[in-house]
Amino acid sequence: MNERNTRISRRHFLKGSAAVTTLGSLAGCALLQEDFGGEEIDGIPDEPFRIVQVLFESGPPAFYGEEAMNASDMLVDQINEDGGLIGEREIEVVDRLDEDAGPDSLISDVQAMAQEGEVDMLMGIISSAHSLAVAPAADDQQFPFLVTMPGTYQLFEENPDMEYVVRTAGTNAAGAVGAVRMVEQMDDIETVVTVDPDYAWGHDHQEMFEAGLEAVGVDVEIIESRYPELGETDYSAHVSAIADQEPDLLFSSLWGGDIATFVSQGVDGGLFEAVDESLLIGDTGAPLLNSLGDAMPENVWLGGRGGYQPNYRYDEDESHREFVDEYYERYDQLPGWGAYHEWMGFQALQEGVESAVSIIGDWPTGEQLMAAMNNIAFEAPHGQHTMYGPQAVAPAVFGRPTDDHDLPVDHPLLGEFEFIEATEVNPPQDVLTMDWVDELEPVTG
Amino acid sequence: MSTRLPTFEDVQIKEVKGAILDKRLLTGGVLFVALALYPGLTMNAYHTRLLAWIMCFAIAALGFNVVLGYTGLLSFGHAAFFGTGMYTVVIAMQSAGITDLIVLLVLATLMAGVVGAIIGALSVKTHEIYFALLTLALAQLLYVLAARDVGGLTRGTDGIALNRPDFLGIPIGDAPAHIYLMGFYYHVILVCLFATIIVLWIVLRSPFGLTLKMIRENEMRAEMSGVPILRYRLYSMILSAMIVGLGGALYAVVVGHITPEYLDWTMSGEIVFMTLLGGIGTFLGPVIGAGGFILLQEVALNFTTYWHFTMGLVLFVVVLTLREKGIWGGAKALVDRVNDRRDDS
Amino acid sequence: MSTKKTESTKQDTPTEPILRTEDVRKEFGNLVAVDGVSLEFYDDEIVGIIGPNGAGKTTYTNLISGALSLTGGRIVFDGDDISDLRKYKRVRRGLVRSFQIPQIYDELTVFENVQSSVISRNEKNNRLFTLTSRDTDSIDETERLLEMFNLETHADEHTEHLPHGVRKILDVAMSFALRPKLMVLDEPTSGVGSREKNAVMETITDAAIDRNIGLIFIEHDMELIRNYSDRIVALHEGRVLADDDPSTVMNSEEVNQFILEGGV
Amino acid sequence: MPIESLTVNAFNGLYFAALLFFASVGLTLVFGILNLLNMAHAAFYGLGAYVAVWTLNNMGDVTTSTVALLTVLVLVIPLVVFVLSAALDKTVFAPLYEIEHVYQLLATFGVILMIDDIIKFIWGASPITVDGATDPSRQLGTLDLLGVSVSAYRSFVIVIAIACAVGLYLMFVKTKLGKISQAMSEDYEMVQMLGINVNRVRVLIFSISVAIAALGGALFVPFATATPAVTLEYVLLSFAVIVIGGLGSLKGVIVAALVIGMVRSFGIAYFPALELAIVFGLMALVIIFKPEGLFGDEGVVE
Repeated sequence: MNERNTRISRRHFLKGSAAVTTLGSLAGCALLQEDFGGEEIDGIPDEPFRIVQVLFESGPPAFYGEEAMNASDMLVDQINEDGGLIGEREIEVVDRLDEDAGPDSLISDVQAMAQEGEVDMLMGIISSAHSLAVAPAADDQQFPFLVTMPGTYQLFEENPDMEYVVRTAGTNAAGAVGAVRMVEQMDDIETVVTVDPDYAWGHDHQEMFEAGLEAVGVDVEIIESRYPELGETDYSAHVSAIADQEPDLLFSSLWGGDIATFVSQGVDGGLFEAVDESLLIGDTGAPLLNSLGDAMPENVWLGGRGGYQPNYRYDEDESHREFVDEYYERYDQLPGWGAYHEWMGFQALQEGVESAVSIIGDWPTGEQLMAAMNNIAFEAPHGQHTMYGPQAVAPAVFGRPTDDHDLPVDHPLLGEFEFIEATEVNPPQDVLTMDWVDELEPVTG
Repeated sequence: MSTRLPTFEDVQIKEVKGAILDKRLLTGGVLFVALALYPGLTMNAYHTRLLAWIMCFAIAALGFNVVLGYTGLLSFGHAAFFGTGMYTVVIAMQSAGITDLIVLLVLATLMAGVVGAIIGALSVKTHEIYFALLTLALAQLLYVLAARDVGGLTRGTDGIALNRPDFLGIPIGDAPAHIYLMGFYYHVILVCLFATIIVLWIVLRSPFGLTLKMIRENEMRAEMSGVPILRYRLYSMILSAMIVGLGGALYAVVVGHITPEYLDWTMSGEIVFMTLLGGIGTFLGPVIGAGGFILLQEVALNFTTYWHFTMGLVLFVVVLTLREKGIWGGAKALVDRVNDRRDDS
Repeated sequence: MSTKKTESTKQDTPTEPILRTEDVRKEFGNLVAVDGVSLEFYDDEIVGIIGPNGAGKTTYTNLISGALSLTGGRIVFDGDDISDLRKYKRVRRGLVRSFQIPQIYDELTVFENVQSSVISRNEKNNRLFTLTSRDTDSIDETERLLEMFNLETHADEHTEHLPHGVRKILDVAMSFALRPKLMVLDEPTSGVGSREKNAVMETITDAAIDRNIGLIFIEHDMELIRNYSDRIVALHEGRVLADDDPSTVMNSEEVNQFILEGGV
Repeated sequence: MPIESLTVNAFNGLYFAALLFFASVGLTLVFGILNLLNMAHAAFYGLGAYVAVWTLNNMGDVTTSTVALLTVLVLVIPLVVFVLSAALDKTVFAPLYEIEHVYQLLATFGVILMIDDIIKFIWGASPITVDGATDPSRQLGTLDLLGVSVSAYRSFVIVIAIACAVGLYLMFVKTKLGKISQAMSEDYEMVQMLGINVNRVRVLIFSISVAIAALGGALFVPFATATPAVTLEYVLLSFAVIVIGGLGSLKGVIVAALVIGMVRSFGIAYFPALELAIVFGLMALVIIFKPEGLFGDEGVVE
């Protein structure tokens, strides 16, 4: 107990200069890097690298949590088969916290973990609102937190000084601005109806989409914006109202079970005959196509912040192919966005540990590890997944449903992929997202 | 805690009761000192935060029990007051630039009282399930306002982050989170809890408290004794709302980030759950209930993914076996029985 | 037995009546429950109301207490029109009723039950920061009332398990604690064993005379009515059938025809 | 406003009203006749949805005939739940009849939490949709209603709801069980004194009520998705329905379900911003201005 006290208070004392120290030590060590090259690394702790995950295990978004859990089980097994992180230290998921318990409980758990010192890292989280509450708390506790899923652009803009938090998911700007870029390329689009879930995710997307359209100066009018409740079970009233308007384009950031229900009831209500084109950007991919099957309309674009579609660059990218195959073999279904996000998280972790160890020649402290995950890049289905500081910048990828694919499932997947560079859909480092969107430049050429 | 009064016929009884009261005061004093010293002695930040969390909800549950236990009204809308307390603090800090903790707490308590007056005025005419559902519906409308960010103050479901308030002009808010909580804020909550307990203890034994019990026990009789019952039910709602609002305001700083979820009816359900678990028929039951609920949830969460089931089972069993006694009243009854047996032998 | 029985009938009393109902009516849909009842009551008399079931007795008392609103007519109490006054305000003016089934606070002690009435009468309900256990005024008065109604021995008991007769007395004591000018009692002895009935009535009437309180009581027991009333009002089908001293009413042919033979 | 969109919105409203009717009619009957406020009632709606989606997705190998699928939804699942709920009535719910409403609400809230986790334990937390092959809603396609094409399956659900309402009405008016039930709603003790086996009536009424909720859940799922959130959503909705309609009134449930269904359908179509507030606003208004609900002071079938 006493030892812990002194540690906590000393860490507090040092907190102000933490960033300087970390950078200093990293830089200093970098100079010495060659001295350590090829040598055995000392100081690798005997016990495994202990992760606690925070995911929805119950409540409406739990399906996302389930995908993430599946993927992480698989990835941890894979990593451990090769000996663990840098081939030396195995990973153990020691606990999973149910996000449904709410931020009170989560923050309290973070505190307990920080204090007991028996966990090396917190990983996951789905809800944007929860991330905004838990991430600063983890940072206060100087407890490493690898945020893998939520998209709110406010996370680092509101808490710019967090040193113990990185996020490997792209922000929702990528999806929304990606959609703007898609509209720029479309012909004959004059009227748009937006349908977004009635919470921050939905409102943020709608706002960025609308502001972006205005900024790039396309001649498109959003004639109506709808916000169905999260977890809505009956969209038919929305569907018939939209069908009535016959807009040229439908934009939606509905996700998970909501988008499946919406599209299915939309098909039933003739929605996709009434609109010419749809952009469904709420982290939608294989699970949606699986549940809709043949009923999936073809005049839609699916996608968003990242190329997380099983058959996107499946042949070209070996690691992606392995990930998809393994996942399919293990769970008899194709990975969805929750799974991909988790994959990105584990890649960042591996990469971070590797780079930290190679620089300091020793196993990194939590602080050093988090610092090492800043500004790295690693493989993703869409090519390089780059971190600007602690925040990943993802490109936008969209595709159209098609039955023409080689994967062993009998439902449609996407084809005709459109790839939009990360720099086209994310603000430059240190520019606030909404400021950037308001001044968005049209794509040249 | 006996609700009996000293009687006229036997002066000795008064003295005995006085002794009991002294004993209680002593116990309370010792408990207060022990709790006040806890963070400093153990330096355990996790426990400190857990205690702070429990105490905030203990205040809320005490306040809620004014309506349920003493006035006999089941409100399912108390999240409205808890959330109002929280949002008042954060909005006053962000929009009005008020950073003094005392001012913020007073402001939040008053605002919760205002919301309590509005919801109360609309609902006190109704009874039982209608009262429960009307308070639920009205509170839910408040939730919609916050979730849809009507008025642009709440930032919707993302919620708002909150800075640490200062105290009497001392910029203590700049202190690191640990030090702020363990060295200062925890004690503010502790003082507020004990102040709430003392004030409520007096108020519920005052003519006003007796009037609430009259309404609970027999509304018709109370009215036929010349009590304007609707007005007193409203007073009860306002008093209750203010205390719950204070709990919320205090909690806002502990959690540091406020979302509309604190206004949702499931939040009301948690407050009801806590109060009932502890025992609505006892004065201190709600405090025990808040502690029991939060600890149970923490344990169940760590122990099993099926923590909903565990909580549901506990609620079911407690309601069926202990009813208004709750775990606190049940424990007291058990102690009494053991003592009786000892006296017999 | 009342000692003032012969002194006061309305003909030879020069004082104002404490309560006057003028042509009061109550209709429930098509049913006329009270059909133009005009009566006067004085604060120094005990009036018994009789009538068969459905005669409108209870409806009439509910109109007086304000539990029901008038369809027509008006009610004057102590010189003021109280027709539209809320229930609790009538009580505060001194118009008090007790109930057929005792209405008491089950989870409070007998002492608290009575004290609550004393506090309400003093309109001290809004005192937040004084303890009732320190409120010597109300404690003293409560003690006196308990003594008066022979309830001292029960003072500290919770009322749930009290015998019915005691509950009845407690109910009345609580009404007396309100210092009414006029009390309306709905079957004060219903449910009380026949031997205790007289004792209950005795306690009530003694207290009323002692405190100079007018009494109106509904009763089915003709024996009690005859023994304790200064005057009897007979209701039938919502109208006043007779209103006179007990012997006159009891001997009236109509009353005999509609009420006394009606199987009461 | 074109006539077609009027028709479509009215149809949507009617369909939603049908679901609300299934979810809440049992709640009001159990309250009106047995004096039990069962917050967990809607959990059986959720349970019905899960049982249905699981059954449909597992019967593809046996048969995909529409008639078989519909039979499973309309008859088999309610029957299974009927038996289950009879067992539950004897065990879990039996002690609840003796306690005050407030405690009934809280104890049954505990039951919701338990049922929710049982569902999660069996079927997981992810939303489940009905496979295309065994989805009667896709098989049936559309039909023409006043010049508008509407889902044939949803029309079928509306018809079943109407049949169910008529059946309940006839049960109360024509059968002995119904008459005893009505008498019980007015004077429980009197019926008990007549020497009628009240417990048997109780089990029957409870199980019928719960089975109807499960029927609703089963019919709901082909057109929607089974998610763990369904239960809580319908807890609130069904309480809104029975309070607006008046506790214990069959007619009240029907009218309130129609009112909420229509207001919601047209409200969402023309005032989408109000969606979240519609049901609660309506509920608050009704309780404030007509606390006993639209038909609260009447008996079960008046």
